[in-house]
Amino acid sequence: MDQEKRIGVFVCHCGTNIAGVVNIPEIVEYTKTLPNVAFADAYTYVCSTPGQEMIINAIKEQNLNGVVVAACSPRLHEPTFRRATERGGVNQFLFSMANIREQNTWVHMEMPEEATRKAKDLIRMEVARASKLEPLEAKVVPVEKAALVIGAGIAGIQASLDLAASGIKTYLVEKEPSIGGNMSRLDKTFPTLDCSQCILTPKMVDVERSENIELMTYSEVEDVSGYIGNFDVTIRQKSRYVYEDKCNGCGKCQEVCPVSRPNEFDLGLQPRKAAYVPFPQAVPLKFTIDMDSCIKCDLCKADDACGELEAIDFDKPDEIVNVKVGTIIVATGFDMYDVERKEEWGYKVYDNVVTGLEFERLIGASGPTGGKVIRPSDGKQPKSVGFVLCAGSRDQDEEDGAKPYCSRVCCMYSLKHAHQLIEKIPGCVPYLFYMDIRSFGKAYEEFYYRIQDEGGKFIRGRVAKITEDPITKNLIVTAEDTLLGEIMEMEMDMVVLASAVVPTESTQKIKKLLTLSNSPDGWLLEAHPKLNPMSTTTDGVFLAGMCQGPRDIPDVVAHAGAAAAAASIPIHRGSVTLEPIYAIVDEERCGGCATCIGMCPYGATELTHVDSKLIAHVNEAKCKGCGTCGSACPSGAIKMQHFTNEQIMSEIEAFAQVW
Amino acid sequence: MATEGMRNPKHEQLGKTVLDPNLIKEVEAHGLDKARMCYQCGTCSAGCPMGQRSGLRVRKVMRKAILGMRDVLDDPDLWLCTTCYTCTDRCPRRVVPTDVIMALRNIATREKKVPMSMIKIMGAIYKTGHGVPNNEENAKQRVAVGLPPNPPTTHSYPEYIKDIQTILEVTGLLKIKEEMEAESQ
Amino acid sequence: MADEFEPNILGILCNWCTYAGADLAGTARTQYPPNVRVIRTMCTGRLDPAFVLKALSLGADGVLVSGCHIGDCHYLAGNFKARRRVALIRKLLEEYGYDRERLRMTFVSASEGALWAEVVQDMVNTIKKLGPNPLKQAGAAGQEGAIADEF
Amino acid sequence: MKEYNFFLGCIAPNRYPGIEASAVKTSREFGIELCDFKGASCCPAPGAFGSMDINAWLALAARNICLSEKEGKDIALVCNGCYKSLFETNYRLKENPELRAKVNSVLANAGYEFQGTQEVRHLIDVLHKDVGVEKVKESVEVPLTGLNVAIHYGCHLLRPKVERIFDSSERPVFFDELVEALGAKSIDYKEKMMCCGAGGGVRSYKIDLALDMVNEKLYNMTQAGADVVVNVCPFCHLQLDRGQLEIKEKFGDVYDLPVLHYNQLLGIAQGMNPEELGLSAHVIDVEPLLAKVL
Repeated sequence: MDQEKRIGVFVCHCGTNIAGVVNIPEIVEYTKTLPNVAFADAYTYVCSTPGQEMIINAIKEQNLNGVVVAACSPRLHEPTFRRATERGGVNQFLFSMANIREQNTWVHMEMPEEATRKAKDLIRMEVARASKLEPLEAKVVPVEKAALVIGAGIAGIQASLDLAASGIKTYLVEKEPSIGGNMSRLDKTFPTLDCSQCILTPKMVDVERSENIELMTYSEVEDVSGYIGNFDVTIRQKSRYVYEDKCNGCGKCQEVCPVSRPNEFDLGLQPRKAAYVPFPQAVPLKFTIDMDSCIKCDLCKADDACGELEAIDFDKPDEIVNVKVGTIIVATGFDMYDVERKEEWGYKVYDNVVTGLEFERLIGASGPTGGKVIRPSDGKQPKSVGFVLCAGSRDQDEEDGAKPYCSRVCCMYSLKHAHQLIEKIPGCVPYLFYMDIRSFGKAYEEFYYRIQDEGGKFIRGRVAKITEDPITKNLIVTAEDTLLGEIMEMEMDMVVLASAVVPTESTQKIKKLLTLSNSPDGWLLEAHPKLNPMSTTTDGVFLAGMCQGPRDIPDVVAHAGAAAAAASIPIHRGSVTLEPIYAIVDEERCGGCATCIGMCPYGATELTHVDSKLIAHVNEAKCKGCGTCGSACPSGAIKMQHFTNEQIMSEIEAFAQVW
Repeated sequence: MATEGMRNPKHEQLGKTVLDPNLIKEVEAHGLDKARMCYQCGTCSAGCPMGQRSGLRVRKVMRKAILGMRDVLDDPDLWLCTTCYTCTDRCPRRVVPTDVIMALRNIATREKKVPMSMIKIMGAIYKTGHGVPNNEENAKQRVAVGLPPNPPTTHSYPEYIKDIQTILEVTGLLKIKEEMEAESQ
Repeated sequence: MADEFEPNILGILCNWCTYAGADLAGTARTQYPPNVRVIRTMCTGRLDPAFVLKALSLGADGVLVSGCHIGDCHYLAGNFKARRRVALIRKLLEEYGYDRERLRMTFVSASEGALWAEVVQDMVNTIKKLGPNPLKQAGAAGQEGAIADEF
Repeated sequence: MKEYNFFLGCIAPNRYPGIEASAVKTSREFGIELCDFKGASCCPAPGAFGSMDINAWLALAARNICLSEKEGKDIALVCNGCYKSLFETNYRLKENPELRAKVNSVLANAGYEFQGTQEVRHLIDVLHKDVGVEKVKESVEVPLTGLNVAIHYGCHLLRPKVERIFDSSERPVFFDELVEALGAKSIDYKEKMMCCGAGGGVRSYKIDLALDMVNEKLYNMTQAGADVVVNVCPFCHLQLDRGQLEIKEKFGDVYDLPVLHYNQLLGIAQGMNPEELGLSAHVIDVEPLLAKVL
């Protein structure tokens, strides 16, 4: 071993978080007796500037070559103390941390003696580990000057525009034929009553016009490998059976096409042809042929249709595109809860029960009824409409797949729907069955005031059941007005279920590809819910919009902007320092048995010839340092930097010394 | 604020709402660990078939149980629930309101506030093992359809009745029955 | 009560999931027994059978390995390999005269602080039932090289 | 040949023996033997007994299950009330060790111990899952074509859904399938899943309110053109049948809607001799219905 180890140990009070439970002086005295410990001291807040100064001075004065801090979790302040160690002149990887707060004092508050003893044990283990640490140089890797955005709803659009504006080449991948996402399905938006298309389409056009954005619609991400700064992404561009460069969006193919299908964009309330665009303002305005429905009658290829443009080709294959990007933003949005599973409300059993999104299409100008709200059963205009709030939200019934969280948008869009009805159908009375009206945003409460002022009626009670009058198809909505304590059985012409928002199915595939995880409610898990809601624990992967949790459009745009900013930082810096935690093969010991090859999911290990001997070799760039190959190697030939066998074994030995 | 002298003794009761926080714990001791989680949405009251034709409001029973208003145990409406469990299947907080009502009835029974009609049913079971015992006319009906006059239950094997009686004694139900019958004389 | 057996359990936790879950139990102030001392590795895939044998040979009463749920591994498949190794080591332990329950692998995610507290409580109860490490009873624990520790 | 201990309860054997007789005979058609269940007692009535003391209710119900455990036979029954007492007790004691220990400590005084080795099945569930709609259709001798049947599912059969094994508690279809297998038509009517009003001890505590509920159901059924009400619970059966007489006396409404347990309807369809169906025990005369069908 190199020169004698002189380790400095700094025990933190963390105010009363640690000092309030354990006996700090007793711990410091004990620490001084440990082998290789040259200096031990305590301070109220070691992570503070004076605390870090204490470390730096101690290194100089005591000529230390190793540092251990006993305080909070390394996941919190390891970077802080590594920098302090470096500034003190010691290699930052000669630093180690004992977690005596989150995993000791905070969880053993009523057991001061045991917590003190455990703190001593944890410090003894970290000192043993520090004694075996070796200096390492952080790996600096270049960062590809490009970013990938998955999903082109308002979140993906906003993120891409911000990235592109900051000069970053952005690949925007959308699985639908057009960008716009759920927002393009809305008619008006609360609380300003802006028309959704009017504020969204300009941004969609900006996306198409931006030379920094390469837009890939009707495409899906198939595979992602690599790491921050160097992601290799495989994208499948599903075939539209139309050559995008040749198609000018004239729509003649659509006119002549004899096949019609329910349009997914309109939730099936309006037909579309086999050759179609989801909605008139689609971006890109390129037609797609739904090959499952197309009967190959060739009418669309005829002269009076596509004719000489020759944009249509029934045999056009899917295309695979590979791109290299530095960072990735996931913006996969949301779906609606399958409210049919709440049988007591009779969705899909009674004609005049619709969901909030279906109501948006009905009242939308480009919708199936040209914006005229009608009852599906008889086409008449409803004079009384019931709105069922919390339809599947704030509901613990897992059997029905209901969601425990508040979906945050339904109160406000139901108020908006109520306003639109009062405005469009004179004499129509909207009844909102609510538990709490959550009007928390800017100008939201004023909007609530306005709707009540205009004549919206509010009944404080969750709807228990809906039954239908078989002759008139009117709906009997039963709820208790809990403010009066009376059971209301109200006959309504129509009912709108403000159903919950839920994570999309496709997000699960993306989650696996990017090794993300879910929070208990099923949305994607952020790095920190309060302080870092747009990053993830996978370096270089960020979240934008509803995929991280329910939020309305203003919050989605703010979140997407934050994700774009965070994602652009490594790219603008041009390089990123990676922890030098990777495997190295000791060529003398390696017998070429290739056990390690099978262990590595990243293909970082391969067999190479070194003067006629077959030796395993680790590609530093690909290796992520998980250690799976290291501990499988039968001849112990693989050394895991910063987590070597000696380091871990010394920790175990220290652990077992019951003093 | 009424000045001191002004208060009429009759009004002494005003403002003396007595809440017993243990009531909900007693209810939850009947295997209902989430009874306190009700958020007063009214789904139970609205869907209750008995509520349509009586003063029974399941939501109010839940509110009193959670706040600890023990007078709910004296409320005759407590015994109008037909235990159809419609409210239980629809409750978004899964508090099982029907079983909360049953638990409150159990507590009321121990405080001898149970209707005599229930006590009568227990009496029949104590004597014959059946809540609705056989009778002459029915025995004839049984023979007419080719069945023995008495079913192979405790009616044909009365030696099992003593086990039922033991269970009723051990659980303390018999004592309540006897005391209530004595008091009602 | 002083002499009541308090097991000394080694925890080997993966940095991304269970270690973060244990931190979450801390921030939520979820109390649980103090018997586990944790070693942090980047992944449970880093688990080497020698670590377990070394710990038990030096008198540890139990070893608790915990990482991401299957399918959530930050390195895709590290926990699959760890699960297989733990199953293998448990068979091995029986040949050394140890009860296999002294080694256990659990799956706790970064958002399951409460679950981590339950896992520790359950492990402590199990080891208390099994009693101290047999080597400790026979006084043979702690000798260097009780099990070949070079590779 | 699958053998079950046939749990009778109280109202089937002691008020409507035709239900017991038809159940035994019709099940034999499908190779199911409903054997005498010696020493069984009241289940005990879940509404009345559960309201007084949950532990006594569990113990008395478990006593019945223990008797069947000693003979190593599963239990089959024909009443929703008995189904709640026995199925739910069996389910809970199997799932919850502390509860089982508590109940066993009560049972020990009477020399019983719950093991959790047997299943409790409602006969309608046996017919739908084990026998199957096709086999039931094949067993029909006298198709009930043209008969408008108003089905009354009953509450304890379906709810609470968490412990029950049927498809849905809001819009189930399995009972309708079994009725239409006999050639009859299951008609839809308002508030079809509503309670008959007898449960929870309300029929004995506040008969007027209990009758007001069944009055609404009978009104809805007749409005929808029902020829007969079919149920799978003798207590609902009594409420629907005897209830019509009490309603006529108290409120003056007259329906004359015959009431049959499904086993009786199945018996008619399988060509059973009407005397064996105990129709004379019914308050509302069933003869006119038979004339329409036979």
